[in-house]
Amino acid sequence: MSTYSYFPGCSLEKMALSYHQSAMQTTNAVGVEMKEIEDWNCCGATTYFHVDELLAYTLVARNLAMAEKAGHDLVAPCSACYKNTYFTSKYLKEDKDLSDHINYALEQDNLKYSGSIEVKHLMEVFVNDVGLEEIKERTTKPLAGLRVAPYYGCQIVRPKKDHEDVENPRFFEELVSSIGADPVDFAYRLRCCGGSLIITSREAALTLVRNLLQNAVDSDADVIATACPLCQTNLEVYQMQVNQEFDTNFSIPIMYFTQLMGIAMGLPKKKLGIGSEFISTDKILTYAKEPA
Amino acid sequence: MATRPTFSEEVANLMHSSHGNPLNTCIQCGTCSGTCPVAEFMDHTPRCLIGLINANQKEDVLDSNTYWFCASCFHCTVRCPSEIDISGLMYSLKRYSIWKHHYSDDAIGPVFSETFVKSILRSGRSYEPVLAPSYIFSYGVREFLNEAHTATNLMLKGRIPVIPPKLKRIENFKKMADRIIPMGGAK
Amino acid sequence: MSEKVGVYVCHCGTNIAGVVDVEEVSNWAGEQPNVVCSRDYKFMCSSLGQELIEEDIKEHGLTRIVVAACSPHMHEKTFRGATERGGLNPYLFEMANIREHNSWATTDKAAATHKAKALVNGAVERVVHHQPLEPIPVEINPATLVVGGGIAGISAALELADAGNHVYLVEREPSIGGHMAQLDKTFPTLDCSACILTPKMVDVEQHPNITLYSWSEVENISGYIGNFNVTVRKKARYVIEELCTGCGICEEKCPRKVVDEVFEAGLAQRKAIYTPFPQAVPKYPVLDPPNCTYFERGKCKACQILCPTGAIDFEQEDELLEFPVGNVILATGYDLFDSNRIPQYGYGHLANVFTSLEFERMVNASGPTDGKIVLRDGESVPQSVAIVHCVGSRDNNYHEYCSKVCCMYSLKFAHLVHERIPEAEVYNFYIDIRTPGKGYEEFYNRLLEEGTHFIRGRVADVTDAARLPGEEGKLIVQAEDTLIGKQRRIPVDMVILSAGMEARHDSQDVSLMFGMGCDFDGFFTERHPKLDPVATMTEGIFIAGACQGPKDIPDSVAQGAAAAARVAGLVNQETVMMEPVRASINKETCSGCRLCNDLCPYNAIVFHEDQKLSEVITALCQGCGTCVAACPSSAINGAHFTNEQVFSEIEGILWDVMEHQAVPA
Amino acid sequence: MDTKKKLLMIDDDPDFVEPIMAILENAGYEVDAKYNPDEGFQALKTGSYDLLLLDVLMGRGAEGIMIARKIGDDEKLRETPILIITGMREQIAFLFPGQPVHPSFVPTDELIEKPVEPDLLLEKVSTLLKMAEERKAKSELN
Repeated sequence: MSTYSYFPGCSLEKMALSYHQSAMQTTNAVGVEMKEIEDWNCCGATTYFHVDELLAYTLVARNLAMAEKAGHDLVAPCSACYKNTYFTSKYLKEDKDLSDHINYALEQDNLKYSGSIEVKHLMEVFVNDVGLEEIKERTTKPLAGLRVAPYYGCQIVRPKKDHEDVENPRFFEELVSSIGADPVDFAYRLRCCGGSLIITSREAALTLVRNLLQNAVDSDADVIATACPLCQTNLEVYQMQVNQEFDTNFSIPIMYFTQLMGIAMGLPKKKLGIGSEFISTDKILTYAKEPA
Repeated sequence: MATRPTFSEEVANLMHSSHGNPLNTCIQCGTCSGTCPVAEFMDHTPRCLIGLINANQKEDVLDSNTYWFCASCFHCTVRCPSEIDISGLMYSLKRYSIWKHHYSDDAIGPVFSETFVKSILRSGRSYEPVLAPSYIFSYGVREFLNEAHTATNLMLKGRIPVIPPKLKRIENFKKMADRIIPMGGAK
Repeated sequence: MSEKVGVYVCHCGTNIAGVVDVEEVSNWAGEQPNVVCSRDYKFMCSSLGQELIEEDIKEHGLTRIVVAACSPHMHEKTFRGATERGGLNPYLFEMANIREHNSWATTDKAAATHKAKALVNGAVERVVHHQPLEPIPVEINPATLVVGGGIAGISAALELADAGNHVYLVEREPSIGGHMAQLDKTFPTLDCSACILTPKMVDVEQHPNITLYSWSEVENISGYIGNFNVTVRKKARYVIEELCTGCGICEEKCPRKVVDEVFEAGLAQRKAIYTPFPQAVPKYPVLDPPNCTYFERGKCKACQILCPTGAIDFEQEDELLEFPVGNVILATGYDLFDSNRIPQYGYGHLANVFTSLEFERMVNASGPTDGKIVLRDGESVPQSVAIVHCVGSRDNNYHEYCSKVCCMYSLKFAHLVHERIPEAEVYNFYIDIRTPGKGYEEFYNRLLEEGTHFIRGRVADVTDAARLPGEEGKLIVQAEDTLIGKQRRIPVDMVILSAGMEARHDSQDVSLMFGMGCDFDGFFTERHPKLDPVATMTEGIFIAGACQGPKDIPDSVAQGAAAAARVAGLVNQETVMMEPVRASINKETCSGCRLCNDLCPYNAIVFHEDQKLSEVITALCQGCGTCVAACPSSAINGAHFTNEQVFSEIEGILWDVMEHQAVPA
Repeated sequence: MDTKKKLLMIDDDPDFVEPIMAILENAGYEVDAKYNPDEGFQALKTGSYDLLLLDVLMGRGAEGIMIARKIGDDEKLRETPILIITGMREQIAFLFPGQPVHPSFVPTDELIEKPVEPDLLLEKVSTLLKMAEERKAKSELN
């Protein structure tokens, strides 16, 4: 059984608790152990970089150091946490000066980060480490006929330039296929949801959410699947506000990919956190059927 | 002897350790602005902002709302044909503006950043309810009601924490932050 | 016996003098043993600089010359000339590179001056051990190999053949003609590409001095200037050329259709046995076994049965041809940038996004749509067309360079759309319009008059995801209009991607085979970018056309002719003098171990069984030194790179460290 | 006279550097300025300076602290007295509900806050230079 150091991030504590629950259930189902990093702290989000990048690196490095101490690669389910952690780890590995300074701060918590671990997004664990074949095998109730818009968002692929293909990744689509659902051709799959703007520039953020929802509906999607708590919140919680602002009547469920996986694996919906959403997912659940 | 740096050099100094090419390699092609999801809300497009920086138009740059609209989606950065880290530039300008207090009193961006940082330094993790008051009063009545309604719904769905989270080793955590910015937080 | 060395330190304007204290270096050198005269001078390579050396040799009786200046690549020949005119053997000269290896590599003046002294001292220590050498004359075979039958190769071949020299023209595809044969009209004159190209192709075919091998590739080349040995693989055509009349019945009767990805850029079909286009040269068709029903299932043979002259031969095999040539011209052309590599432009995903080559074929009167501009459905006429410049060019993520031709052909496309669909709106999205050529800017002005919309902004993406009214069912091109500083979304029916030029996918292998250089982008490296653009660092190997860098037709033609002129010059000389930097084996000390025999990359060492000795064939030796280093009994001497010379240079360079160590003389 | 003391100032704000340089130069010091931490540290390593005037908030964040720590780790550079001049409290102190900037966390000799009183600046500079000389004399004695 492979083991990872799991860094849930602040959102998954409450706002996106269902992501956390479904992540735990699905990883467990495929025989992967997620050991939550003890006493982890916030990754600094994007806002920390506005004030002091060195401090932001320090925050992230504390989590990295604890994961390293445990001896496992770090896994983040939130795309923003993932991006921050991935790049901090990369910069610390590349820049000795920086890593000396950050480690000087970490001393205060009796920690040290030497850069010996990798940072992965939760989806990478499923796609690359567990493998789509394995997921297919564990799928007992394939979601045949369910049209899923795989919404990558930004930070799961960007600005990671050495990624297989920043402008045309296919792994999310493949994952959706592996649980028997149909990935729809979703033109906006890599566009920004305005996540970090929802508070500071509401109008801009709601416009982006509207465009995304419109495109998903135009491509006949039954559900938008996300891999990030900020995207989920923006697209779902603010759907109502979009409808009011733009006189639309969107009502499309936004689910975590782990929730869809869980359904397809026949896991109980309560354990996947289904029920805390604003937009009903009842229709989605009806697709899960054992193959005839 | 030292020659006084131009504004463009000041920005370069601010980005001295960034990971892309320097701003003066910009060919003004507009890929960033064509790509930017929020370009229509900005008073200057990202390309134009780089042009203004390279032309030392300090006031225009600092007065611009462009960098506060940047959503950190990194699409411009990965597409830039000159490999300029445009998102990194936006971060730099946000820092510059916060450090120099060069923003208007009703600007939400910097106020939010400050509130957020403060809250993390206090407890180690973010806690949504404390973030709200800082910006919510700047909204119009309708937005305010919408926001309040949304918050109530979140609360009912159990998606907002009631008690702020706190690290166990919060004292160490504060001391750690103090080594990066020694402001006496640890006493 | 002590030598009299003259040292000359060049300023190279401020290139060297801006960093190195040349006067100090010169004064210091003057104090070194054996140095009798030392000077610094603004430009040593100028005629006055060279005369300085000549006069000093006569006046001071100098016996050795050292010039500290740029790279020997640049001016070693120049100063050897000056040394010779002064009355010395040209090999009694040594060059110290204090520019590329020193002043250009640092801004630290003190360190640079110190290093210059070391390099000069190394050269002085070395040059006293130099020996006079005589160049080796080699005869030149008048025949020339031209690789690549595009417009550059055709031009080169015809020039040489017209001058009375024999040419072997080797072309990889079934027909010569290259990319130019695929084009419709050429900018800025709009003459028909085929009309001006076909006569030249026919000339090649009919020329008594040209041997054309199409559907063939160079497999191997050995030898050296004047005396190359070429092996060409003539791929099986399954058509007996001597019997084929080019009547076309086989092609007509072949039941098997396949998409023509090469000549028709995937827009039309061809047969399994085919000539790529009606004017193909040579006229013989080619059979393509993977797509042939007979090769697949053992049945059919329609072509063989119906061929009136019995020219189809399913048993035919590749042939290896060997022949000697004196010189080689490489004109291997370019590949088109693959638009699939920029997914956000939608090519391969959105039907009505076309590449420039697809559009060229479409507007060609003899192309798949008979010259009609239509959408992918084959019938709808676009009412709006967006032309996207700089696809794959001027972008560090793909190619940093400008592909040079795309602006002009994009303008030509816009004109052709206006011409064929007068009511259509045409949008050109550009970063800069580059029209540096005769009549090019005038052509741009013409397009402005024709009402083309020019939007200055590189396209961010092309999508079919409609958002605003009027976008339904269209392709939306999103870009910043940088002249007004606003993001714009232009809905159009058709998008054409002006893909750039890139080096041939296998240019690296080709450059290795011919023993010449290739730059980071894969283009062949010329001897000098300005003053010697068609020669390479390897004597006897020349380059022409887009294999050297992006180029349009006039430039390719000019380079083809230029390369031919260079070859003709050498052929006229009949002999060429070769560097005497060669290895030789001392018979007394050779143990006959044969270690060097296999190591020599040029097969220049033979073993005499009777004497149990190895010997270097001077003409084949390239002076690389591999054998010298490998010989266990130090029996091999590399002229101009003797152990004594090399070690003295090293010790000379390390003068400041050596002083402390009391090295025995 | 060549006994002029040589000072290096690392600060990213030209509006601040200019008047400070003028004050110091009028007082007979030779002053070099570098406007980013990289160039500043490089200059410190290659040049020989009697005193360093260091800003805190530069580039990515509090990089002045990073330089001060690096200097503390370097046996040779450690000898150079550092005077930190910072406006950090003014700039981001509201984020750090504590006391004024703590010089004791980094190996620095003195700390003054922007805006700077010219007299105070000159006094601190000369005191630090004197202390450094005494320290040097002492270590030579040992």
